[in-house]
Amino acid sequence: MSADSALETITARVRSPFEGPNTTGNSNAFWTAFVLAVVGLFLVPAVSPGHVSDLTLFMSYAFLALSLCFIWGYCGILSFGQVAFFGVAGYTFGIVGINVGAETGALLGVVAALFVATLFAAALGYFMFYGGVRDVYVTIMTLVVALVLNTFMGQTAGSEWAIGDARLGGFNGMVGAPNRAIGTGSVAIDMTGDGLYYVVLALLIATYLGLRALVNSRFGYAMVATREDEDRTAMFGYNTKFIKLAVFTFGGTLAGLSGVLFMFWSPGGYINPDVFGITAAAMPVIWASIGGRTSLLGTTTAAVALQYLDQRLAASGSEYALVVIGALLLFVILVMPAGVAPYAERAVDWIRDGVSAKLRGDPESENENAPSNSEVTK
Amino acid sequence: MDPYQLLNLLFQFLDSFAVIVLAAVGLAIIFGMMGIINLAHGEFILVGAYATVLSYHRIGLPLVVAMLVGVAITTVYGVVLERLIVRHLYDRLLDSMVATWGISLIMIQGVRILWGNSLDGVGTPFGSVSYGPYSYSTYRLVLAGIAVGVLIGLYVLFARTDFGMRARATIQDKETARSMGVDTDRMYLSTFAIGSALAGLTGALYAPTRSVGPEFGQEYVVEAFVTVVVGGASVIVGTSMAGGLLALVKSGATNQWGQFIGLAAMLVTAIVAIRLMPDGITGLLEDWRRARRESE
Amino acid sequence: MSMLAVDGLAVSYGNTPVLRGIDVAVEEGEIVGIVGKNGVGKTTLIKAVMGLLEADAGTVRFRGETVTNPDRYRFEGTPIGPLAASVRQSGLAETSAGGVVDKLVGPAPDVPANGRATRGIGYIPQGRDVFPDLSVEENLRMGETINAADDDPLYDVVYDYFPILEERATQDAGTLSGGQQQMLAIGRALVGNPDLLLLDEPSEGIQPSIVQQITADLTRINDELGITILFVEQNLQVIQNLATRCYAIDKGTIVDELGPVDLSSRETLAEYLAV
Amino acid sequence: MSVHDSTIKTTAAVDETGAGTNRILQTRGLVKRFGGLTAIDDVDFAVEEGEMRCLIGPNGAGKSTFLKLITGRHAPSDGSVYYDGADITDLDSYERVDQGISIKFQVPSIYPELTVRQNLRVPLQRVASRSEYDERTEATLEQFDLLEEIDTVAANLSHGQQQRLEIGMAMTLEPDLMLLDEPVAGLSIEETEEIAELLVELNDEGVAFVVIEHDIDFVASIADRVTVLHQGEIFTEGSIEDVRADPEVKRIYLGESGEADAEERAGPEADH
Amino acid sequence: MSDRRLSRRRALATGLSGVGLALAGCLAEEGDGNGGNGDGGNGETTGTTGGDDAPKIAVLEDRSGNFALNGTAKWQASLLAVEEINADGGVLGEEIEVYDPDPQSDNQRYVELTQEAIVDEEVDALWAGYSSATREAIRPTVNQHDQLYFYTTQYEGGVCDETTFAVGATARQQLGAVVPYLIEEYGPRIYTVAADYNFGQLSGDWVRILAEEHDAEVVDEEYIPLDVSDFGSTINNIQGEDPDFIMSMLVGESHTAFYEQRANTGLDIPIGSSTTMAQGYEHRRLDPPALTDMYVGVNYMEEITGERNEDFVDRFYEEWPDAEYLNQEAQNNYFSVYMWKEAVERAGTFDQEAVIEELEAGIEVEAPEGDIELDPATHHMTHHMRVGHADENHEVTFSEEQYIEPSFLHEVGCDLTEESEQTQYEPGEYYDEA
Repeated sequence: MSADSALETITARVRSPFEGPNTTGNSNAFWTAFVLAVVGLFLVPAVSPGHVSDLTLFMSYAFLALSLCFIWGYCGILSFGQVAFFGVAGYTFGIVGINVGAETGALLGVVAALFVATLFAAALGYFMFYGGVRDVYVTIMTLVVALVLNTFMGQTAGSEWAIGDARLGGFNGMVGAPNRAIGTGSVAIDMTGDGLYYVVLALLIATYLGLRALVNSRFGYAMVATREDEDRTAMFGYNTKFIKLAVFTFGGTLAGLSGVLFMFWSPGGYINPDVFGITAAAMPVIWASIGGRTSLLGTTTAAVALQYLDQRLAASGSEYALVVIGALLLFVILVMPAGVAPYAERAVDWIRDGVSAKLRGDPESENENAPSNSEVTK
Repeated sequence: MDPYQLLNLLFQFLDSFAVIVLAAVGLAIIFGMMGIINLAHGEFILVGAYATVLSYHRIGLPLVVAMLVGVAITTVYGVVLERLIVRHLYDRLLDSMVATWGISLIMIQGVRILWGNSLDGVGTPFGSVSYGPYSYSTYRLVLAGIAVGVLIGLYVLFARTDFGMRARATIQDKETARSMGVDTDRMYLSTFAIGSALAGLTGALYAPTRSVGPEFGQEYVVEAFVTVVVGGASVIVGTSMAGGLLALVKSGATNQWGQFIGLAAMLVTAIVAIRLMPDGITGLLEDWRRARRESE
Repeated sequence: MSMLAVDGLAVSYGNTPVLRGIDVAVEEGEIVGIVGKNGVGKTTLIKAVMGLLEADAGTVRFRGETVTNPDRYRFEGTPIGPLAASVRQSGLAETSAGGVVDKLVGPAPDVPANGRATRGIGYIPQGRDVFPDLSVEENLRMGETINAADDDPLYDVVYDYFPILEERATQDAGTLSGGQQQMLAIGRALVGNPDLLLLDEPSEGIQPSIVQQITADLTRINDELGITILFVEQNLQVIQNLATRCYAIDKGTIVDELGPVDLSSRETLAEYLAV
Repeated sequence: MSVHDSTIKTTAAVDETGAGTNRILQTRGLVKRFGGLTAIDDVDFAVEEGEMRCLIGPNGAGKSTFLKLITGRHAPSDGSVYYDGADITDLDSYERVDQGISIKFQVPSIYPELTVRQNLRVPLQRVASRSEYDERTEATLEQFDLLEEIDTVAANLSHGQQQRLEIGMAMTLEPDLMLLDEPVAGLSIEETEEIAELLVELNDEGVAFVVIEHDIDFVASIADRVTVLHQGEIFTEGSIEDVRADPEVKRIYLGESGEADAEERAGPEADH
Repeated sequence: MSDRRLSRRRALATGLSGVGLALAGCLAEEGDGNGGNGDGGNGETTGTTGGDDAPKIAVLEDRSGNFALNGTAKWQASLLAVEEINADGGVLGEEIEVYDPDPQSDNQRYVELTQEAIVDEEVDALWAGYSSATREAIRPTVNQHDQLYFYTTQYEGGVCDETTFAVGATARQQLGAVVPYLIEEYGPRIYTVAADYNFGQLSGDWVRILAEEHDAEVVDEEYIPLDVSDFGSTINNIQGEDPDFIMSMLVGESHTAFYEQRANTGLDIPIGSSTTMAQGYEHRRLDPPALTDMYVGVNYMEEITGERNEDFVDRFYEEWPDAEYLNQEAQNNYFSVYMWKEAVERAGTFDQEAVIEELEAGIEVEAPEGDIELDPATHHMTHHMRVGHADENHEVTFSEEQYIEPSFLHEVGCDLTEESEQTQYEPGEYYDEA
């Protein structure tokens, strides 16, 4: 009994930074399921090698989804142009990688890509938030930025559009970023196949947990408060412009990371201006809306699930594939306005209540499953 | 620059102005009055174009009649969609974007399934005006006239009629408007119908100038959104001023440095305009108006 | 026949009941107040009478016509089996073959807020809520529809009461001061010559001098135009100066009815305002 | 400006109050124009440390605007704001909060979708460490009689509870100067009395207040001094008794004679 | 590759043989029903012959999105070829399965589906993509797996890749047919209007090279972003220059508006092109006289005369009665499927390396456009090039055929039989004029 409670204290302590009212899933049951899911994902290459490549790609997109969830769901900034940072990072990775070459090129490429994406987001964020651009205007402005990049990169076909050895390639895209391995000197990590899969998966889990900790931290509260009421929050002494800038900038970094991981997946290190297009730009918004924009896990899952579904429908060759996707979006928005996550959570609660009702007489287990709001903030 | 080239510039400006205004005005009404961002706006234009071309070719109606049919069908289509879907999205700005994106996907592919990848073209009427070595499509100049006419018509509708007054009251305070006897539900429906009709008109008018296929509407979307945002809250003033500004930049830059620079210049202007005028041109005008009132 | 009769009105927000069966009757020509402290449901009552909130139960009758009737919801889908034929004959409902109520034919369905306005109820919301970007004149024109008898709009009367509105006719209503906006809100409801005026806290946020003035104006409107008034108020002075009769409301129910004698007693009133 | 405005100027007693040593807040020549409207016109105003000052005046007199100039929500068109002797005119809102100014807005401005606990956490985490959160949250809620509602979503609180919560949140920051915009609007008499007691208690602890309020009885129950604002200018300043007794104030604002306010009817601006 | 096949097809098409008719009907049905899952129904029939090793090809062509207009016919013609082959006994006695998802004109989707085709479906040959951007998007994947890949669109040229067979006509072949012809007919002053991306810019380079070779001059050139559809300023610019003819390498639906606007403005300067009519059948879709005096260099159009082509067209429309047009690329898909079959049969195996070896040994095809030949060194085709001309009623006539080799890659020294490469050469690197 005492060993049990000691164990409980330890798990509670381990869990506590990741929990709080700003995230859903703050119970033992959730974490058990989470650990099982992670274990399941680690087993995929062994169990179902056919899904590794697709899952790698979709999980790379998940960082883009997380970036939007972070800035939109938690700070109220709806960027319709997160792909701008994705694409800028991808191109930067390619340009640096091609010029430096090999594993070192990939390493420098990653560093440079994240740096440039972050800087770009910071510059754009400063331009917008310190200039009083708000709400839906932020949304449209970010979209226009992505479209400008789309237009611009599309016409860089000529040989004059080269940075060092890297030809931008216009509409046809840029090819040849070294993406098979990353490292320096004699140390290199294989970034193909299963190797890449594990890298992306580990990063995704780390990012997810990191964001959970972040949104439940002091800064997380400041973000949420800014989302809820910017003026009020400023009157508690928070520099809300800076908070938005910081959030947007970090969102840019995450989107950039997504772009970099995409480049590692992309066969031949290929990228083209479609990444800035309006279709690409809409995808993260759709993931977040469907998954539930205030749920990190919901958005991530929606990104992977929707990309998978989308691809399967396309692979079926049916002419109704896009009709089905469109209808699904409509259905979710009309029937589940806050996205699937809150409903999923409610369904889980309902099932759990049913189970704990059956287990009645065992107060221990009931206690454990009780809504953990109060337990969390302690 | 010789006078002929000035005339070129003027015509190109009018041409851009017409495209931008006609593409944007329906969207502006729906966005400005109802807080719905209709990402399927391009597909409303598509409906107008398809209805026009199909009734012209398959039924054999005269072009003008076919265009009216196009407008009518788009209006009906808008009304049906409003009843079924859009009215659940009022006051849900961002959700409306995702839902209408879904509508857009369904419509583009639906049109493709129903009528294939392309419709037969309808020739552009009227021929051209010649001046010196140059000529310009008369029809496209007529479109500029129609664009101005639409703006004036809307101004009259919204500023001078009881309907317009009620519509504006509904936007400002829906609940109070209802308690003043306004059937706000019907008001929203009418507004959406007007927005749809204007989108249909755009489709009908441009069907003879472009190749009509399922992606027809997509060509207008970017310009429409940029214009609406640069224009700001007031539909008519905002759309015409933003249309004027963007058309000037686009046609001027295109004339001087080619199509790519023209397109890029327009987008960059939009970004700068939003940054300098977070409430759009209308917001800026509002400040001027207040300042003038002060000096009186 | 009462001008306004509210019977057993119940309204809730989500699962939280706010009104739990309110009975109120207002006779023609009366000025009736609803008093009670904050959060007891006064505004909810006014809005439900106006039709801006949906009632869960009970009815609102205006000049004898039932404008709200939540009961109609209860019968749809109800199996009535052998009674089906007689129900159908009664003309109250359509029934399907299985003896299930498909559609209620009568009594009349809910009249929405705009329908109640056109039947002659003028509404002056809490916080005035003039249309800020409409001109003063347009704001008044918006009120023309509150007109059961299709009389000519009472611009002369309104401008006589509130001359400032005529002076500012072309100005945007949003540029008026708070007191002027309150005058506009009253003028707007008045212009269509309504039978009943509903006022929601006319004194809130208005400086005391203007409050007194508006109180006097309302008395005049009632006196000269014979318009019945039902108002919600927390300001003790306004209640005393304006009301001929009062209902005290607490926790969603009517707890007392106050006649002139009670109203003259500051203590009795204060009790209900600060229960 | 009309004739009687000049008489107002003579009755105004802006800098002749004699106080001058411990001013926590002072404005000099403060002007705010919105387009054509001059909302605040050359206002010199000062509050002593630990003072309880009430600001009254007709609607549209510029009271809320004035508060927003002090908090930095609006930038003044002209003039300066001093806090604790330092010029804070160019500081951002949040920087002024760090100096010790706190505000409660006119419309209850809480975070409606967050629980009471989460609401309090926002200001709390600026001044307390994680381990103190629960203790201090409960202490504050105890003080503001909201302990039972600790896990209620703020939108579901009653109006009075929301008002109290907002004051509680503002007080959490332990300000030296607290600005309250209509703290008892829409409250019952009982609640109003409670708030009055609370403010007096906090004031006794040394917090200076600037309170905008219409409820003259409430003002009388708390104020050390009262400033009357009219048409963007300081009309008069003094004890509540003096102000109440001032016939001009009665005429423009209190209106106890019950006579019509001719000026308001004709419009306050002099251009008619 | 023999007359035997063609005669059998003719029998099916005309319904002379009762058995053949029944078979054809059955196949057509299956083809229709299988639009969505090409491997579904066939899986069982081939199960008896080859089990999991049944030969399979991937046909990734767009049936939705931007390029559906071009891609649909490519997909239809590929399936037609496969069905004919299967009806005729298959390849090496085995029926061919088809993996044919719809990439929806999305390059990212192409990459995913190409991977799936190669890794999961283990296809023996791949046909994929309309635009050169698509080709470039999937070529790394193709190269990574040494996948035999047929790219069938007419394109800018220059791809020299060991496993890729670019069987469409190149810019040099098309423009080489039409530019000299127009210089001869109308004069030496050329105005180039082209899509502002790789294809357009390289084609513009080729116009300049060809102009130089024929003592003509490009007086100005304009590159138009793909989503531009208002050409007022472009038309004014052309009028200002008053060239002898215009070379248009405009691409996509937006650009089609240029022709409408040209006609409406009364700009009657003739136009040469490598992109109109043969792919997007503008002469059918646009209202005459939009394409008056449009000259296009093509290796195939539905309208070319000759019994072999008429027969092909009949079979195509019998299989796909709702098809909109049988374009140049569709023909390329069609003949290249037969070309692959021939190579497989010569190799006696589906093994891709062996098949490529056979292809590189030189192969001749009786294509609907005429008898053509694969150039082993460059993996390109020697095509029958024609200049198609549309009159004011959009009636198309063809000038005399020329047999043009893919010479550019020879000039740059691409010889895949000698040296493995995976590059794309550009004219700018070899010609001063470009």
